[in-house]
Amino acid sequence: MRIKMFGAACAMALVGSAFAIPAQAQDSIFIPLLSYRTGPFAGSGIPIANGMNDYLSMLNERDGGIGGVKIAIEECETGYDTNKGLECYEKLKAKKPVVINPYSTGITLGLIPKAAVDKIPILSMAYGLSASADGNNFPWIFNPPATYWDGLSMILKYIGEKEGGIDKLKGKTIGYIFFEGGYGREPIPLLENLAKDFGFEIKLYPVTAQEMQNQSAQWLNVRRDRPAWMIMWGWGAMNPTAVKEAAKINFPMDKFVGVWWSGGEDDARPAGADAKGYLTLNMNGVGAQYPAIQDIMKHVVDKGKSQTAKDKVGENLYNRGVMNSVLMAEAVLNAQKITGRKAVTGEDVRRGFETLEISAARWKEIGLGDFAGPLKVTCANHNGHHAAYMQQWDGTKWVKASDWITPMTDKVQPLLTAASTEYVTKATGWPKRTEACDKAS
Amino acid sequence: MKEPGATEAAAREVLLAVENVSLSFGGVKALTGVSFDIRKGEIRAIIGPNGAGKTSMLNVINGFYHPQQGRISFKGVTRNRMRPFEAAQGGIARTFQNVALFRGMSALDNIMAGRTLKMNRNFFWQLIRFGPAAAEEVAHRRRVEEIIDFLQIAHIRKVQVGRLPYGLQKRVELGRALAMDPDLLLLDEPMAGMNLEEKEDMSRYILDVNEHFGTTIALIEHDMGVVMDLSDRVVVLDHGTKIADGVPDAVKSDQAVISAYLGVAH
Amino acid sequence: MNILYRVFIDPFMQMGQAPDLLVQTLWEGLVAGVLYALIALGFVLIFKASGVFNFAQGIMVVFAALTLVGLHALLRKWGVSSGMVAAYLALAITIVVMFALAWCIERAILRPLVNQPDIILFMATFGLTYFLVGLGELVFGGEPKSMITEDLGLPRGAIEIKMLGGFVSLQKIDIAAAVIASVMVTSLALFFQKTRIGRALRAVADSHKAALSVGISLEQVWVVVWFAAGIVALTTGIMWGARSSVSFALEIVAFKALPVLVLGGLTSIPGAIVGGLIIGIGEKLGEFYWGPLLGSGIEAWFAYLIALIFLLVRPQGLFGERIIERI
Amino acid sequence: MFYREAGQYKTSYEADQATFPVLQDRIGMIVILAVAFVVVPLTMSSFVINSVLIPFLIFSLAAIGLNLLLGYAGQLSLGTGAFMGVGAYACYKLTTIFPDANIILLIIVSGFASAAIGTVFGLPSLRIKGFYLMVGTLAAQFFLSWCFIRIPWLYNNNVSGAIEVPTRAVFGIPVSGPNATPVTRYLIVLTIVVVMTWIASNLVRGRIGRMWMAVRDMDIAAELIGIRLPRTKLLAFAVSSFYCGVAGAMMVFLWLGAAEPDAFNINRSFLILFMIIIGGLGSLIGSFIGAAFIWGLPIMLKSVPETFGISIGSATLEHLQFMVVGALIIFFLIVEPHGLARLWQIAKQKLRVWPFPY
Repeated sequence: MRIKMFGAACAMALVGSAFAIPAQAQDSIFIPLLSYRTGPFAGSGIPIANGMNDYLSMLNERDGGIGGVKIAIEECETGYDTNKGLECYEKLKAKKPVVINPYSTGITLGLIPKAAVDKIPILSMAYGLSASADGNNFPWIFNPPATYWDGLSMILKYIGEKEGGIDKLKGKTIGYIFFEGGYGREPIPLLENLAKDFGFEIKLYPVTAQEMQNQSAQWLNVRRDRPAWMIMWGWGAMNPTAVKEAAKINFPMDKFVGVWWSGGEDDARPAGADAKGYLTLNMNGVGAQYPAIQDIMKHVVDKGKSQTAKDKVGENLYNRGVMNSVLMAEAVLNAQKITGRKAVTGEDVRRGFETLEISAARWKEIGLGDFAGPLKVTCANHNGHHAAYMQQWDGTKWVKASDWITPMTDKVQPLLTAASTEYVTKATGWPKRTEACDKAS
Repeated sequence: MKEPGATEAAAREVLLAVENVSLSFGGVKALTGVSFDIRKGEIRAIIGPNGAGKTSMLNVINGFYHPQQGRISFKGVTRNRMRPFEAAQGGIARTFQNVALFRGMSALDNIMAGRTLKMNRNFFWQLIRFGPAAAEEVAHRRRVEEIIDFLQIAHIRKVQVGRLPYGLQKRVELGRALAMDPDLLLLDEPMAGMNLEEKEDMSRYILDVNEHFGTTIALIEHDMGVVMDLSDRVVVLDHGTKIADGVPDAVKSDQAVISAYLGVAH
Repeated sequence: MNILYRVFIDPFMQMGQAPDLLVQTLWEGLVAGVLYALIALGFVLIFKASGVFNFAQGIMVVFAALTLVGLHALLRKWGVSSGMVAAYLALAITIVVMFALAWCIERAILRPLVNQPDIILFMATFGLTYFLVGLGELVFGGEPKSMITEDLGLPRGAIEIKMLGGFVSLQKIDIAAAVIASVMVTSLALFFQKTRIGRALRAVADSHKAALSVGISLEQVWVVVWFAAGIVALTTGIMWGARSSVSFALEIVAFKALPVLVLGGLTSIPGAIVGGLIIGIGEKLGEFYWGPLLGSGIEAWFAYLIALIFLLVRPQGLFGERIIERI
Repeated sequence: MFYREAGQYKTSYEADQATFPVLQDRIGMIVILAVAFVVVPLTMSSFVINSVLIPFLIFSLAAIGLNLLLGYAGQLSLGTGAFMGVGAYACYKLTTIFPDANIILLIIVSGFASAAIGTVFGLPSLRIKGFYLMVGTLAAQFFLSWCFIRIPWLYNNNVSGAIEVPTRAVFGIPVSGPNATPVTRYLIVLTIVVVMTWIASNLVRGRIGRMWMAVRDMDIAAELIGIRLPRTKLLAFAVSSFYCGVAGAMMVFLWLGAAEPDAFNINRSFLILFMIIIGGLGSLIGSFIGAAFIWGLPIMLKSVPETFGISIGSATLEHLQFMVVGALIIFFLIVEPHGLARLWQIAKQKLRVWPFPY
């Protein structure tokens, strides 16, 4: 019996020591990165994680951090699995992170209620809960630069333009192929509204997680229904398969448009020349020509301090990761300005985000001129509903195919407000916003 | 030894009557037009060479196989398609040629499982195992311990039966059948694979069961000595048909039986 | 009434109105079925010989394809100038790797676990799955890779046949898949019919003990069978990889083989093939003609439904041996 | 020497049939419960409670559910994840319809929804067995997953397609939602798990448990001693799904706080299956040990390099962790195919005779 007790005590001591977390020195800013370099979505997760990591490392190497304070970076592997993501969060929480990037809709949803309690802002850049754009109800959540609803309205604007006016859509059929889940289903209400408003017909083609690589039935349906345009909300292995299948049924690739998460190089590359003409939205520049990215090359990649292969630097999703890190770095910088403190906390960075503004000039200053559109987040509007542009696959790489397209805010806003109110009413006892607003610095 | 009882038995009421039963699998005939009866309180043996259809006969009796033709009446009730659990409810218990114990359970649990039908505290009492359910468990445990004592297997009560030697497994299986307090006990080769000593023990248990509890027994056995000693009446099957039926001495001298066992061509 | 019409009449009218689409659907079903059958074949081979329900077959597909593509890239980097040479060299090395894998599995898993209950062996293959996922990602990385279709000399593009008032498009790679699959099945059948080791395998499948008693080495048979399953996995990996890309998401195709397997019977090679075709074609027809009634996307469970209905009629599968209960 | 039952005579069948017939086991259990109810909430960090203990307990309960079905009644099912989902969605609907009802009660009640669905999907077990049945239950898994996405009513038409847990208070203390403290949630989970484990142990030791085991070990013989196979099997499916349903409801309401349909996918089913096979089929303690092993091992492994100050990329660590977990699964199966619970028993046996070898 005593032995059993002793054993139990030993086991507990072991557990305790394993979980003992070293106290975080206060002379650095802790930015954890939830990433997924494993699992079925690793293909998209790896470049994003690399981009995020490398930009922050570059700031450390080149500038000694942000405002002179070193950034402590720690990756935590989620495998795109919500449970593991929450585990990461709980573990990282103790080290006082100033911001969290969940990088999965599921994890974001799990963290949204916790953010206000734990005082850690969440940056879900162009994913997560669209309704969280409403800063009055979601003071701790930020999802710039655009929501999925914005994205859909931009795609329809583009389609309208190509058809010679949005009213020309009347009587046409538009197909929507999507990842069966919250992410892919979210745009449907707006799509239905727009279909009513503009008089076009929609056809839905869901793809379940198990069927991501087996879409021949969906595309046969497309062949039967002959939609004039196809819109895709895909992720992971669903994207390259869809592109290949579209080519297989001779669907005109220049009438096939994906959201910004369907625009990785690896999504189009397996189909190669067959994918020529395929369009996707994008919010960041592609390529390594930007000075800041050259700095990453110089200070990080060339010195062997990165996991990135040289030829992958500057790819679309890599640059998406860079953009994500720029937003964080700018928010931290803002927070330092507002509070006058160098080692900022999560609460400070929340204020930093609420006053975030990156003008074209500022982008240039960062070394990313023309990389992304000007971006502004306010107290009430945590998204900004910014413009995106269309990029097109030329057989080997992405090229810019349109100007910046602004979303149809009038169509999106009512849905957004409704969704935000609904979330708050359903979650009884949702805290009222108590955080004061700062003026833009 | 049992001869006087034989005539006595013939006068008792019929517990089970098999009438003109035929059974076939696909094209293979296992039983053809077999009729016999088992009377209350007797020990009835079913013998015959390998493949004679003895086990099939038992399977028909306790509802595991359904004969294509013929009728079976038990306690005066005739049922055409009896499910095995209905046979059990009616009071037919059974042991098997190749021990069919619940290998993962202890000897005690195996025998307790034989009491399943007798236990009737509902599911919700079972959940909390308190009051009526616990009392019922103890009451039945008492009966099971009697059987354990009777079979002299107290020492292996809590041993998983899969690990027991064959002879003891056979005994536990008998215990499980006895736990059902059956009216009719079917024993399929209860002594197969046993040494002389074990056979003697088993014979004594069978006789004791018959005498003390008054249980009617039908048994299949290959050991002719055992059969002739134990049974009141014998029915002989060969190639699925009945070739003889009567008291052991009569059967022993029956020409058809002798040729069947010696393999004389028909 | 309307529902009945939409379920029982409308789909058939559609078939009649657009026969070219019907033919196309059947073809897609056939191709998918061939690939399902290939995965199921890997399962059956192993189940027959070692009684292991090998869940790792799915990851073996990924692992084999990754090894092939990874080695190809490596060889090119090391200066093999011709893609074709590199591809076939990589193919040869991959085959060796699959053999080594089979040998290791026999040594590390099968031999120590011989005579354990089915469920334990089943579980062990999960351990194997975890291990191979980790190993594969560690060595080759998690990024999706393109299959080296051209370098392997596999055809690209499609043949379009004008027929029945429309067109039917047959992907050359799909035709190749069907041909290679049938060649593979035939040669496996020949191998098991004609060679000594093949006869040994059949003996083992019937009874381990009997095989041992006539001097057949179980270990040898197991290595051969797992190796054969590895080759089947490699073929499957190449074909699926060519259809989309080579990544760990491919692992889920193993779930596609399960209904095929029970439909055909766990121990029957013809069952795996016929089952694969039934599931493949049934699933595509179901999704295409009846799926829209339920808002599409029913493929995820439709195959299981088909299998379940078959099982309720024949609990041992189409070609499985009839289970006669004895006591 | 310390663990010895010699001298503890049982004078009644009641005593022999008690939950813990051996004195030392009784004391041990009291100590464990005292630690779990008192020491842990006072000493453990919120990370340990939130990410280690709460999920461990919830998965243990689900593992008990599957163990009742597979370990005791012998029916191989891979629908666990989906049945957990049914519980979670049922609880979500119930708390939407009755916002003022006690959420703990609703969690339990939602188990009944799961039990009903589980019984329906248990019907094929009347006809098919073994791996064939396993594939049959996969139909339930995939079909129910599909329903969780396809029936917007289930998630109250939320645009996110996910369940978002509202704050619910019991006696004025928030129990679910962001304001519930980890300790509160932990204590509720612990209480439910302890009570349901006790109930499970009652069931398996009584008539019903024997009926299940009889069906598992030899269904034909079971039928011949008067057990009705269909009822017994379906009862096993119902009880098992009840446990899984409660575990699923707790998973969303007392642990995750929000859940996408993906939380109840096939991988969840496999995870629970691993737990009971590694822990020990037909052993309630095994369910706990298995859950601790499968859930705790990766977390421990992750912290190993950190403890020793080695820095490895998070991805590499994950890959290595996969390999180690895989290898350990195989290793433990080889060492003890009957599960870790059997090792525990052997250890007890050794203690009993210590210091003598036999």
